[in-house]
Amino acid sequence: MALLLDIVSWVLLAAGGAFVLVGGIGALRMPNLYTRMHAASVTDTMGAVLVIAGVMVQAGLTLATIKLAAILLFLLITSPTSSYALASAAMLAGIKPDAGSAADLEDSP
Amino acid sequence: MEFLGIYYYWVFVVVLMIGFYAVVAKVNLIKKLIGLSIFQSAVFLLYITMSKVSGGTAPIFNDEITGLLYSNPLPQVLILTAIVVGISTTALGLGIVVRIKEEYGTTEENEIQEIDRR
Amino acid sequence: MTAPELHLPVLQVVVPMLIAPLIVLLRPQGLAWAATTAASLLSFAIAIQLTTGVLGGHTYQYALGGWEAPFGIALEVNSLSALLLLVLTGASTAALLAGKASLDRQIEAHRQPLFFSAWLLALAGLAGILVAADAFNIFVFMEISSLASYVLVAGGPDRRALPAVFKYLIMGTIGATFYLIGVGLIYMMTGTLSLADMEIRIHEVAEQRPILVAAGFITVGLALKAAVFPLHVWLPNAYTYAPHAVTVFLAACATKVSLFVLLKFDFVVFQHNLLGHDVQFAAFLMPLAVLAILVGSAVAMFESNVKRLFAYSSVAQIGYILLGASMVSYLGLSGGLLHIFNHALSKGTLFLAVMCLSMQYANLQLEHLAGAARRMPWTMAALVVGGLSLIGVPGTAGFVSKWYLLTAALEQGALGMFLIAVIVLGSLMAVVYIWRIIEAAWFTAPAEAPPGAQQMRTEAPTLMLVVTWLAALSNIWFGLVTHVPRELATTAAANLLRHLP
Amino acid sequence: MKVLFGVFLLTLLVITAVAIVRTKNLFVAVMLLGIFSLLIAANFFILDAADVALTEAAVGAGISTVLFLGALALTSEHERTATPHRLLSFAVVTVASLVVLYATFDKPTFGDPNAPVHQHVAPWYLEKTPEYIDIPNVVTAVLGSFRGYDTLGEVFVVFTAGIGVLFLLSARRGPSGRRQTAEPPGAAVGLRHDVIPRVVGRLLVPFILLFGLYVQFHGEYGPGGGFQAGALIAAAFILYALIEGEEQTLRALPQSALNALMVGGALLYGVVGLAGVFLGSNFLDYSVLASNPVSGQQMGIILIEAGVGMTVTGVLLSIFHAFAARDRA
Repeated sequence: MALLLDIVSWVLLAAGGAFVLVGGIGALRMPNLYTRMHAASVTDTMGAVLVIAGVMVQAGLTLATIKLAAILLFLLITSPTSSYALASAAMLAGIKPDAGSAADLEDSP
Repeated sequence: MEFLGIYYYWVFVVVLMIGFYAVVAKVNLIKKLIGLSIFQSAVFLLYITMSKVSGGTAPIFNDEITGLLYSNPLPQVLILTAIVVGISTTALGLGIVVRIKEEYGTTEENEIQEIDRR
Repeated sequence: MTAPELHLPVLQVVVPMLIAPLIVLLRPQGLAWAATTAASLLSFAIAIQLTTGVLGGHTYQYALGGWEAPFGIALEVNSLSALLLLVLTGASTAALLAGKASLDRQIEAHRQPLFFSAWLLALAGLAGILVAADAFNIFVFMEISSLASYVLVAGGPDRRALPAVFKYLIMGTIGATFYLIGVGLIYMMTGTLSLADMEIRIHEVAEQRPILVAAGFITVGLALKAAVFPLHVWLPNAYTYAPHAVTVFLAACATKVSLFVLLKFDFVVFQHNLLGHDVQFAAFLMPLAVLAILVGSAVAMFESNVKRLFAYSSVAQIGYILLGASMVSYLGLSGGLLHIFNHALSKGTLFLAVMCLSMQYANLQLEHLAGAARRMPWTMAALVVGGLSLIGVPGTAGFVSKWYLLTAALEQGALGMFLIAVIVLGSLMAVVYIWRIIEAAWFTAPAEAPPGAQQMRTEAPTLMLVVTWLAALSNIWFGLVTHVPRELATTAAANLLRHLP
Repeated sequence: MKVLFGVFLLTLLVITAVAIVRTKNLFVAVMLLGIFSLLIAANFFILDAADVALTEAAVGAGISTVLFLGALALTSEHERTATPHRLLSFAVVTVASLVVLYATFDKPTFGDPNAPVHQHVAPWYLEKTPEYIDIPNVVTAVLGSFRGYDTLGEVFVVFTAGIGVLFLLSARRGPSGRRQTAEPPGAAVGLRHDVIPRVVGRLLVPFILLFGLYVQFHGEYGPGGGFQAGALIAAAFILYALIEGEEQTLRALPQSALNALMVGGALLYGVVGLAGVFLGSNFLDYSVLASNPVSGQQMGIILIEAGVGMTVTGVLLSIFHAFAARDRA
C-alpha cells in the first residue's frame, strides 16, 4: 500500500514537473507576450495541480493535506485572475495580440 | 555537507559583492537602493547558514515528537530584526529619491551633480 | 544605591524614545518643541546623575527583562559612556534651546511634530549605543540613530540637502552592514553577542582568521560611520545643508558615538584576543589620522562657506581624536577622549554662533559676512571664543586635550617629533581658517550694504545668544577647571587599555 | 536531495542577482528583486528558519516590491547613464571579496552540531524556554522576551522610517515636482472598471486579513508574529487600494487611524516594558505582569507582539499612502 501510494505520488510529481518544464520552455521560446502567457499558463494549471496532488498523496490524511487543498483552491482562483490582469494591462499598454509578430516586451516601452 | 557549507559561504560572498558593486558603481539612485537590498540580503544568508544544524528542524517544539534536534534560534531572531531594519532603510531611501526627483527632475547621480555645479 | 537610580541606564534611552511617538500627536505650534526640549533636559539630568555615580567609582550594570548577560541583553555605563552621554545630551539640549527661532524658520510648522520626534529618536538611538553592552544591540540602536539623523539632515531647506542625505544613507548603511558582517563572524566563532563575553571567549578560538576578518570589517564599517578620513566624504555636505540646529547637535556627537564603539571593539574585544592587534591598529589608523588632520585643515583653509569650513575642520578634529587613540598609550588615549569632549564644546559653540549668524545672513559664504562683527558683535565674540578653543589656545578647553596629545607624542620617540609637527601644523592651519572668518567679520567693510542698515545692530534672538554664550563660557570654564572631563577621560583610558602589557 | 535543492536555489540566487544588476529597466529590476527575495526565503526555509522565511517573503517579495513600484511611479523607469569607473569598482569589490574569502578556510563546518555557534547561548534558549516561558516557538520566545530590547529597538526603527517618509513627503514640491506625464486619472482610482480582478480581489481581502490575524496570534505556536502579521495586513489593504482606489481605502482606514496605530503600537510596547519597572522589576521583565511568572511572560509576549503588529501595519500603510498621494496630486 505504502509502495503504491509512493508510486502514485511520484508519477503525479513527475508529470507535474514535466508540465512545469514545458511551460518554462514555452515562455522562453514563444515569440510575443500573449503566446508566452499562453505557454506559461500550463505551469499554473496542470503543473501546480499535479505537483500539489502528488504532495497531498505523500502527506496522507493530515493537517498538511488540508492546507495543501487550501493552497490549491487559492491558486485556482488567483492564477487566472493574475493572467487576466497581465493580459489586460498589456492591452492597455498597446501591445496588439498578433501571433505572427515578434513584438516583444523588450522592444515596446 | 562540507561542500554545501562552502558553497553557501561562497554564494554569500558573491551575492554580497554583486550588491556592493551595484551600490558603488551604479549612477541611478534607485539602482543603488536595489543594490543595497541585495547587499543586506547576503548578510541575512550568512547568519541563517550558521544557524543550521544537520538533521535539525525549525526551533518550534512539537508536543507529539520529542528528542528532536533543533536548529539555532538566535541567528534567526537577529535576522528577523535585520530584515525589518533593511526595509526601513529602503523605505526612507526611496522617500529621499522621490524628493530628489521632485527637486532636480532626475534620479541620476551625475546629472544631479551637474545641476548643483551650475 | 536607591531603587530608581538602578534604572537610570535604561531610562537614559527609554525616556526620549517613548516621548518621541507622543510628539507626533502634538499639533499646536511650539508644543512639540517644548516637549522635545523638556525630554532632552530630562535626559541631560539623567546623564549628569549617571556621571556623578561614575565619578563616585560606580559602574552601572543593567539586565533587561531580568535576563543575565550572555542570554539576555545587558547595559553598562562606565566612565567612557558617561563622558559621551554628557556630550550627547548636552549638545542636544543646547541645540534645541538655542535653535527654536532658527528651526521655526527652517521647518514649516505642520512638519515640526515629525521633525522633533525624529530628533528625540536620534537622541535615544545614540544614547542606546552608548549604554549598550551587546554587539547586536549596538547595531539596532545605530540604525535608529542613523535613520533619525537622515531625517533630521533632510529637513534642511536647501535642496542640496537631499543628495547629501542620500549619500549619507548609502554610506551609513554600508558601514552598518559591514559592522553586522563582523559581528556575525565573531558570533560564528564564539556563539556569543555580549561584548564582555566576547572578550573572554574569542581567546578560546583556535582559528583566528575569521576573527581577523571580523576585526577588519568592524573597524572599516565603524570608520565609515565615524567619518574617518578618507571615508568622510558624506560628512561635509550633510553638515552644510542640514538645518543649523541639527548641525550643532550632530557635529558635536554623532560621529563620536561611532568612534566610541570602534574604540570599545578594538581596545577591549580584539586587543585581548588578537596577537599584536595594537600594532596593526596603530599602523592602520595613525596614517589616516595624520592625513585627516592635514587634509581636513587644508581644505578648510580654502573653503568659503562657513558651515562647510567647519565641517572640514570636523574631519580634522576626528583625526586628532584618532591620533590620540592610535598612539595606544595612556596619555594619548586620554588626550583623544578628552578631545571628544572639548571638540564637542568648541565645535558646538562655533555652530551655535553660525546659527546666530544665519538669523541675519541668509548666505553664509565668507564674502557675504563682511562687517558682520559690527552688526552682531556678541555673536562674533562667541565665535572667536569657540575658535580659540578649537585652535587650542591656553586657557580654553581645546588647549587641555592638545597638551595631552603633545605630551603623549613626546613619549613616542622619533615618530613623536613628527606627530608633534603634525599637531602644531594642524593648529596653525586652524588659526588660518578661523582668522579668515575674523578678517571678514571685523576688517572688511560690507560690500554694498543698504544705507543706514550698516551700523544697525541686529543680533540673534536673546535665548539663542544666551545659550551660545553659555557654550562659549564653558569652553573657558573647562579650560581652567579641568577636573571632571579629565577624570572621566583618564579613567576611561585606563579602562580601555586594561589588556595592554 | 537537500544538497541538490540547496545548490539549485543558491545558483538561481546568484543568477538573479546578476540579472538585477545588469538590466537597464528598473521595473524589471524591481520584479527580479521580488524573485530574489522569494528565492532567498526558500533558502531560509530549507535552512530551518521558518519565521525568517515568512518574513522575507512578506517583506522582500511583497512590501518592498510595492514600495519600489510606488517610487518608480514617481520617478523614472529607465536607468539612463552607463556605469562609469567600471574597472575601479570591480577592483574595489574584488579586493573586498578576497578579504571575506580569507575567512572561509577556518570557519566551522556547515551544520556541525558541535560548532561554537550551537554551544554557548543557543542551547540555553532551547533548554530554558519551556521552563521560563513555555511556548513552543523558541524564536518568538527569544524575540519577545530574552532579547525583547532588540525588538523594542526594531519597532522604533520602523517607526522612525515611518515618520521619516511622512516628514520627507510632507514638503512642498520643488520646480521639477509637477508631473510631466499626462496619466489617465484611472490610475488613481484603481482597477474599478476591471470586473474580474475586482471581484476576485474583494473575495481575497478578508481572507488575507484573517490570515494576518492568524499569523499575529499564532506566533507563539508556529512561525509568525507581529511583524509578519503587520506586513500581511498592510498587504491586504494595499490590494484593496489597488482594486478600489486610494480614496476608498483611506475612507476605510484614514490617516489619523494609521497614525494612532503607529504611535499606539510603539507606546504599547514601551508601556509593557515600563510596567516591569513599576512592578518592582527590570525594564521589559514580563514575569511580574501576572501572579505566575510564566503566564506573565506569555502575557507580555502577546502584548508586545500586538504592539509590533500595530506599528508595522500603521507604518507600512502610511508609507504606501504617502507615495500614492504624491502620485495623485
